[in-house]
Amino acid sequence: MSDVILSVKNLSVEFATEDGVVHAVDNVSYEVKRGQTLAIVGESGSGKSVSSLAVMGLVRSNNATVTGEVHFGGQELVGLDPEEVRKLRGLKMAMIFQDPLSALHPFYTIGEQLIEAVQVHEKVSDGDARARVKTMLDRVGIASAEQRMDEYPHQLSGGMRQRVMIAMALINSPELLIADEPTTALDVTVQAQILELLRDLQKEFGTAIVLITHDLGVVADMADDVMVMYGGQAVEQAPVRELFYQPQMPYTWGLLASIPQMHTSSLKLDPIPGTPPSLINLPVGCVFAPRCTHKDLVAGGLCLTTRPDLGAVSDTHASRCHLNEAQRIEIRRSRNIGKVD
Amino acid sequence: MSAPILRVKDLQKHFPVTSGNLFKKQVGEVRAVDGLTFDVYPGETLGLVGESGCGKSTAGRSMLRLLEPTGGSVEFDGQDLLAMGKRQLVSMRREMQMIFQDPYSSLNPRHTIGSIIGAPFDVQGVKPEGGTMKAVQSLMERVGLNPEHYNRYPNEFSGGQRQRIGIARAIALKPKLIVCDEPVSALDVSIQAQVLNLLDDIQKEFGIAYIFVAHDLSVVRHISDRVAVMYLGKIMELTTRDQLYSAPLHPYTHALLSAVPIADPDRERARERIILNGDLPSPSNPPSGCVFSTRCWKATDRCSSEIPVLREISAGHQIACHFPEDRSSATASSTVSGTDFTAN
Amino acid sequence: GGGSGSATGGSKGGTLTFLTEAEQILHLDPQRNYTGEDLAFASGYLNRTLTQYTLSKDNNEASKLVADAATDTGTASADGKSWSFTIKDGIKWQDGKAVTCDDFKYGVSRTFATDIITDGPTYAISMLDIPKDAEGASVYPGPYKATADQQAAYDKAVTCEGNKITFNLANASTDFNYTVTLSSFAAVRKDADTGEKYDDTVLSNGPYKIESYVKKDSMVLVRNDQWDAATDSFRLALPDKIVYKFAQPASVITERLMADAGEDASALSPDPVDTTKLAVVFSDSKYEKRRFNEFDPYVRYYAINTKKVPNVKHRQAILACLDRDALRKIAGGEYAGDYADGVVKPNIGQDYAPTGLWDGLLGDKVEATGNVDLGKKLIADAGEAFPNPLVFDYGKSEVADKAAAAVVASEARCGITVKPNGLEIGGYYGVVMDPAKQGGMSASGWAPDWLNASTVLPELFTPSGGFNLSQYDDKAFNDASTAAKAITDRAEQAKAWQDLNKKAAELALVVPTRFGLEQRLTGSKVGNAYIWGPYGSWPYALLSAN
Amino acid sequence: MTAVHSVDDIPSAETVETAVVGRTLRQIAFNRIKHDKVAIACVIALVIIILLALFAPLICNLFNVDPYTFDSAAISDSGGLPVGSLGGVSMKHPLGVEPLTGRDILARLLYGTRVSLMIAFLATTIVVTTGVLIGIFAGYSRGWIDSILSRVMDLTLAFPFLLVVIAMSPVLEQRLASLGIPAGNASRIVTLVLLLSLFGWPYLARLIRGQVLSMREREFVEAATSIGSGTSRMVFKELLPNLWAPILVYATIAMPGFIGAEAALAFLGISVQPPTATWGAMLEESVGYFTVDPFYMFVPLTMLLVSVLSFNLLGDALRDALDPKADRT
Amino acid sequence: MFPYIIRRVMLMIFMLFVLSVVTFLLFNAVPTDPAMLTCGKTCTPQIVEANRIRLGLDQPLPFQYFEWIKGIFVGRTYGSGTQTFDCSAPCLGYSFKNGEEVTIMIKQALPVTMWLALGAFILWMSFGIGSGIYAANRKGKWQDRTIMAITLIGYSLPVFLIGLMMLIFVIVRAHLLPYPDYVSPFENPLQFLQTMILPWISLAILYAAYYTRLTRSQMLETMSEDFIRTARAKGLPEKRVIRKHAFRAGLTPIVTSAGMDLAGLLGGAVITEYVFSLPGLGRLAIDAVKDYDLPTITATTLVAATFIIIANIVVDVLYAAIDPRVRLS
Ligand SMILES: Nc1ncnc2c1ncn2[C@@H]1O[C@H](COP(=O)(O)OP(=O)(O)OP(=O)(O)O)[C@@H](O)[C@H]1O
Ligand SMILES: Nc1ncnc2c1ncn2[C@@H]1O[C@H](COP(=O)(O)OP(=O)(O)OP(=O)(O)O)[C@@H](O)[C@H]1O
Ligand SMILES: [Mg+2]
Ligand SMILES: [Mg+2]
Repeated sequence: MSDVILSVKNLSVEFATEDGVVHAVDNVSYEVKRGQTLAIVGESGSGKSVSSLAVMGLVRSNNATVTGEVHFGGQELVGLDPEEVRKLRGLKMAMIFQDPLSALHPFYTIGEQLIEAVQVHEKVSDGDARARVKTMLDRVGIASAEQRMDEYPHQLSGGMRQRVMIAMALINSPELLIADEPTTALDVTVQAQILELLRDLQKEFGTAIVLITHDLGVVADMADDVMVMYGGQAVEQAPVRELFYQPQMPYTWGLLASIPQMHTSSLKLDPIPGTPPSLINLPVGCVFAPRCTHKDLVAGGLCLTTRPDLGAVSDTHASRCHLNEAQRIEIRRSRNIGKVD
Repeated sequence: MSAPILRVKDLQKHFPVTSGNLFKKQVGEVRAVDGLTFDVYPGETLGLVGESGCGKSTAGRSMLRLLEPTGGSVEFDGQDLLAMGKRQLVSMRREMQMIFQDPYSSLNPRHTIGSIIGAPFDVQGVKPEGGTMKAVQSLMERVGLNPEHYNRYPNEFSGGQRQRIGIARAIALKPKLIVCDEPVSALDVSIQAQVLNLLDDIQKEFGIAYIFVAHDLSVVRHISDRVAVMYLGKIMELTTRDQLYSAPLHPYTHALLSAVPIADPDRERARERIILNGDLPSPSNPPSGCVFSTRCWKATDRCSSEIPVLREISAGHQIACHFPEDRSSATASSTVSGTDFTAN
Repeated sequence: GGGSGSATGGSKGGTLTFLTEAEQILHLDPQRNYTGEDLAFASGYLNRTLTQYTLSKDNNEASKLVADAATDTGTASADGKSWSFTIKDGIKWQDGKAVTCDDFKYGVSRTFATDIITDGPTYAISMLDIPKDAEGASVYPGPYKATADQQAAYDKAVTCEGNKITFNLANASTDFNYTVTLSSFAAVRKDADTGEKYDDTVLSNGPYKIESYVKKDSMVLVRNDQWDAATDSFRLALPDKIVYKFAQPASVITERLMADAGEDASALSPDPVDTTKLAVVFSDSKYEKRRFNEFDPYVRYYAINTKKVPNVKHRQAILACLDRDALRKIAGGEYAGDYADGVVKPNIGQDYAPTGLWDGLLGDKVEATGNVDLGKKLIADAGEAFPNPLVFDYGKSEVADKAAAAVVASEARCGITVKPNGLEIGGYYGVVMDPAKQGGMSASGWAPDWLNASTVLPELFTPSGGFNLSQYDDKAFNDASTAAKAITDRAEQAKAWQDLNKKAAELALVVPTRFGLEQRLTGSKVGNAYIWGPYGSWPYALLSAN
Repeated sequence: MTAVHSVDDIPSAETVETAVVGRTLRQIAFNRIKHDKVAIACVIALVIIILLALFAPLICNLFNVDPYTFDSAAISDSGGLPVGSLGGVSMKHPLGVEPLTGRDILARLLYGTRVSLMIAFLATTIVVTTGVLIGIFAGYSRGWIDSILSRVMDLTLAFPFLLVVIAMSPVLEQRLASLGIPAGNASRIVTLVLLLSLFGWPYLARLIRGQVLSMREREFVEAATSIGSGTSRMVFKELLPNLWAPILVYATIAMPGFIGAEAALAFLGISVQPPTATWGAMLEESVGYFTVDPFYMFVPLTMLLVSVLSFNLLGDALRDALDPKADRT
Repeated sequence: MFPYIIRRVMLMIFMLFVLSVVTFLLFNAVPTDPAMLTCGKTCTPQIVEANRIRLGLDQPLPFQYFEWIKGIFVGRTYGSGTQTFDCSAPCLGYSFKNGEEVTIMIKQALPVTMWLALGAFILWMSFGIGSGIYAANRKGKWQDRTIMAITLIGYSLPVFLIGLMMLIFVIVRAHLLPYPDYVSPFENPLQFLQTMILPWISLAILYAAYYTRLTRSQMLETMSEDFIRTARAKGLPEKRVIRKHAFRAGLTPIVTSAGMDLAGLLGGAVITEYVFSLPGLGRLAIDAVKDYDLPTITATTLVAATFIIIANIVVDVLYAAIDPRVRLS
């Protein structure tokens, strides 16, 4: 399918540490189409960032091993000459990082950093590059761009910095944009501005976006497809509406139930008990089983002994769970999760 | 209703901006908190919301005199807190506690949990029945920590557990008031829910009053009885929770509420949004007149010249705006999504 | 070979380089110069004195006088109280002006300005016939601040008639012409005198003049074209240029001379061979022709302060206990010299006779490693406890520190507690010459100013002497010494000095440790090098660079 | 219906146990050090050196040597070089003898180790204590106290260290004498230590002050205030325990620094008075003999190198071990 | 910026004033009588007294201090009667010991020290930074270990030892260079280089270790920063990431140390100057101290301190130049 710009198959990332091997990403596969948005959600430490860094070829520590396949625009990136991957970075695929202040170099002006991003891929005169940067900054809504270009990151507000990061990522009109929690550091009003901006730009350039976030509201707002990660694994993958309305996996349920709702009046929240698993000693069975309140419904303690496959619920929907369909519907109904017909 | 446990009047905290090496001189000031007035009653939760950097934490600290306020008055349990001497203040701290914003930095990494939770007993010279150790362990149990972990260090705990340690420390002496400074903003949704539930339970059990600082409106809605909305060191609107969420009057409150995304794709995409223009102005150089005027779509010349005072518009509903607007009906009639309200 | 060439050997030209650890020539000002090597250097190159010692490898020959700026070696009046010298014609300053009698007279007068002209010998003050005040200081304060009356007193003592200078002495002196070999009797021209600063800028009347002089770095001497070889039978002036390099690390100097590479072949050092390399230099035959091992003029001794250790038995005990063997080993063993038996050294000639100090003079034979039994016995005989602790002053250096350790260790054997007091060399004499600060025992060394014990025994052991570190003041000794000085028969005088030397030894006024030997090394191209007896120095006037 | 989760649903102890394998920084550091072969080697080397110093008299007795006895028999009479090969190594003198005196090198080395280590150890202790206390105090007080203390630090740092040390040693020694410490090695050591400390503390104080300034902003300090803690609890119980990492690292780097400083001062002739040996003094002397008796230099140099390297490498290892960021991308 | 520098300079003058008073007092506390040092071997109390008066040492201390300060600004006249001489401003005093104006001595010594310090500085900075970056990029590999070990050994060796060994091996034994003999580089550039190269190297060996380690740890620190990831995400080649982004970000502490070290050296590299017979400021100072030559001591101390204080200012200004977040107002 020519529409698919990024296709990840069986991606695994392991870190050898003094405490043991960290399975940060475990056999993750997904696809993103041009002009579409894939959201990756999951608890902190579930491997969202690492999996994206692996796609970008930015997992660089000595102790890391990356396996699997990453097809980007028809090219296989894993095992490719790092120099070739570098040439793609920033040009065809770009990334926005979580904390815009620490992600910008404190000692160079915004202009310098953006111009560098242009000139590294293209022979452009300083003047032209500057003009292009200015246009882009205007585009992401930075007022008086000309003047801002000569300022340093610390002189900008958080929202502006995030816009600069976005401008930097989009300056070479990449085909793929990975946004790693682009609004977590910002407050809601600015977050709304940024999301609006991303949406506009996506429309304009047809960029595919991988959006990492833990804010399900943002997901609901932005995503076409969603991947839920837990303990380094993809535990559920579905189009956005299906995920919210027909979630199939207890962890996803837990997530949805934990959100204090602005517009509903549930008084008591329904948190997931326990804490996320250590990625060194993953449970043998379902990674979520130790915290799952429904594991007893599955006969023979299967949840604790056998890891469920990422089973297809429909063409577009897959989840990892031993519960059968009837049980799932029953639980969702009883916990009032999603839309149960 | 009983007497308020805390009365805050015109509370101000300005940070000096200094320069110079040997002889410092003040060249300006940051008006982090610029005239807050409100009461808190026993057993109730007052939510304090606003954008990051609008002075919520500073307000919380100033109320407890962890920071020396620049002006105004704070009356705690009928006593003037700001007039107290150091001694008196120290003993007063038994009654008012704080839960800190950052569960990672608010626990001394070199102390065991036991000594952290036990510190208030130590410092205040309180000898609980059955010894400090026992008291600490029962507190740990109360907040859902394994008492056997008495001798562990904070870094061995997850964020949610650490926040509970902070909570245990705050409730150790059964205070009358706890200022909760964004106790959940650093946490994951699922852990956040655990902590919110815990706070709720404790309040019910001990009748503690909370001042609950947050920037997440859904969280505040969940826990508060009344809510104050802050912007650049000032209160914009203060009213009961239901009033605020159903019939807000201040344009800023509107914008805030509309910016919170809803975790439901259909409703989220159908939602009307107010996208504000520009960023929060610098508190060291606030706009003249109404501080929100630079981003307000309804601002007029009056707004940029005349400071709106916080006034009671209806029973228990205070607002600081020249042009309050009830959009609850408007919202119902408008189905436009993604409306871009811009200032100019 | 180079080193053993005859006095007229060596060829003209080239650059002669001196490498030294010192940071400067201690004093170039002739009236302040009082160290053997520097005296030899300055009079070899820069200033001419009335008389000089003969340049010869043979010590006896070398102790004879020759005329330099004077036409002969001087004439004494019959009563020996007045000496006159006639200055040669044709001797010029480096600026072309003639050197006159008045220049000599003026030069000598500077000695009296003791506040500025420091460190120099004070023979002019003590010998010239100028009244003294109650405290024994001369009434003449030197040329800088003399009133007309005071100046008149000096003008009476030193007179000029044409080219003839006459010195009128207070007491008869048979060897005043030896005294004037010292550069404190050399000429300084009044209009060139810069007082304290003259030390850096001396106006030369010798074969070379100063081109540059930077302390701690270097001094360069170039030929003085006003010098006329015809007037000078003393100096050969062979090298074209003379370079003095200061502040070189001792071990590096020796290494360089050993390596003998490049320009260093024409280099030598006024300093001795670094002790660490002695064994190598003196065992390897490749250095044979350019190494020297000679007695220097010094006697090394530890002066015992008789004010602090008044009991002669106690003093003797110190002598008996000392491990002189260890001291000698520390100083280099056989290269350090022979055990001394008094303050008069054999190379002074007839004034020396063995004193038998170590062979029973103290009551028993004393081995080189000491005689502890004797020491203990002497202390017991003294009738009083030893005045412990005995503060031992010495100028700090690595070797001196070790020696001090040896002193401490060996004296401890007799129950004498020595407290070493290492002082920075720069301030050493300032401390020990001050009776209030001097300890009970002070390390020192002395060389005769000329080959007569009159420059040794009275200087060291009488109050009128300039260097009485023993603080000794004994009427009988003083009288005997004054009498000995006046004896005109040299042989008889020698006998008197021998007796006094033995007496001093027996009184244990000093611990004589060594008759110093000195080892030196030159580059292979240096000609006419040997150790010249009178100053224990190089014969600067002869040295050649090729 | 919404299931009501009360506090009882909060994870039980078991799940926590398996979920969070947390260890204290101390444990982590210790574990890292344990696996660091270089660090272990350093510790062993240092322990040996310290033991050698502690038991110097015993060891010297064992070999029947002592640092001050002259042994004329062991050196040649011409030039004073040790008799025999390798600087006079023999049964009687296991590490040879000193040229000129024949004093035993083993004994001198061991006693020298005592002095060198003592000077370094005392100076380090004083510098660390004063530096830490003043640094914490300045950082914690802020305001004018901080300003004044900082200026004092600047001023102290502006003094040329060597000059003042050289010039001040006699003065200090005299003062000490008037306090009843007689001139001699005890007072020399005290003098050296005091002077080294005088110029050493500002570095650490600055470092600590910086740490405290940023630590003050951490909320646990505020939390301590909020429960009513006083200054002394704040300084000693809250702040100090968090400063061990930089202090430890600094101390391990400072020790060899002082050992080296002693050697440099020995070269300039202002260290401990002879005949007492120190590494610096031995080295300084032996340099001259390098060409004729290299073994003489080899012995103290090896000691110096081993200890300086060990302290430094250990300091590095500690820093790495205490660095929470180590081994993360 | 300008007001800032003016303020700093005023502060510097104040500090120098304090420093000068402290030095003056310190060195006047030295138990040796300077008047005595002027009178040599044939000394009598009368001469000492006369000299004391001539040199103004009989005056009360505050007056002496005042005279001295006056000398710096307007010059002064020494002596009385016919033997007076003028010491024109800036007169830092008159050295009784050397019979020379201190200002002249410092003028002669300063360039030597300056060249020595500068050359060594360039050497060690380029080596230290280069190898530090190299080692950081190969963290944990053998190249890293080797570099760290070598620099540490260089750091552990006492500088006098390095200097003397190089002198003996390179010059005396191998004759690779002529003997050190300082000339001004404008006079004889070749000889200047030949003289300075070994002193430069031996100083550089001493300092390079520290800068290698500092650079390495800074690089490791900055390489884990988020903005480095950003730079890579932009597609920058690794070399550029390291040079332009990582190194620049870690530069501040390197600049601080470099400034202080360079300033410290400008005050005199005592031991190196000794070993290589360079007539620099360090020697001047140490010799003065040994001779209790008060005017020279006070002046050299002040000169050295001035360098350090100026370096502080320069470092702060550089800070702001490197890091735009630092504001100088
Ligand atoms: N270099 C590394 N060495 C060892 N473990 C690592 C390394 N980098 C990441 N990890 C681990 O990999 C896991 C996944 O991390 P990742 O950053 O992808 O989480 P995340 O899902 O992005 O979390 P968050 O929402 O907090 O950003 C974490 O447990 C982390 O500790
Ligand atoms: N110690 C201080 N000195 C100077 N300015 C300060 C200080 N503390 C806070 N401020 C300023 O006061 C303002 C309010 O800060 P405060 O921490 O109270 O905000 P907040 O509402 O709690 O923000 P957040 O949601 O990010 O915690 C900010 O502009 C901040 O920069
Ligand atoms: Mg992440
Ligand atoms: Mg806050």
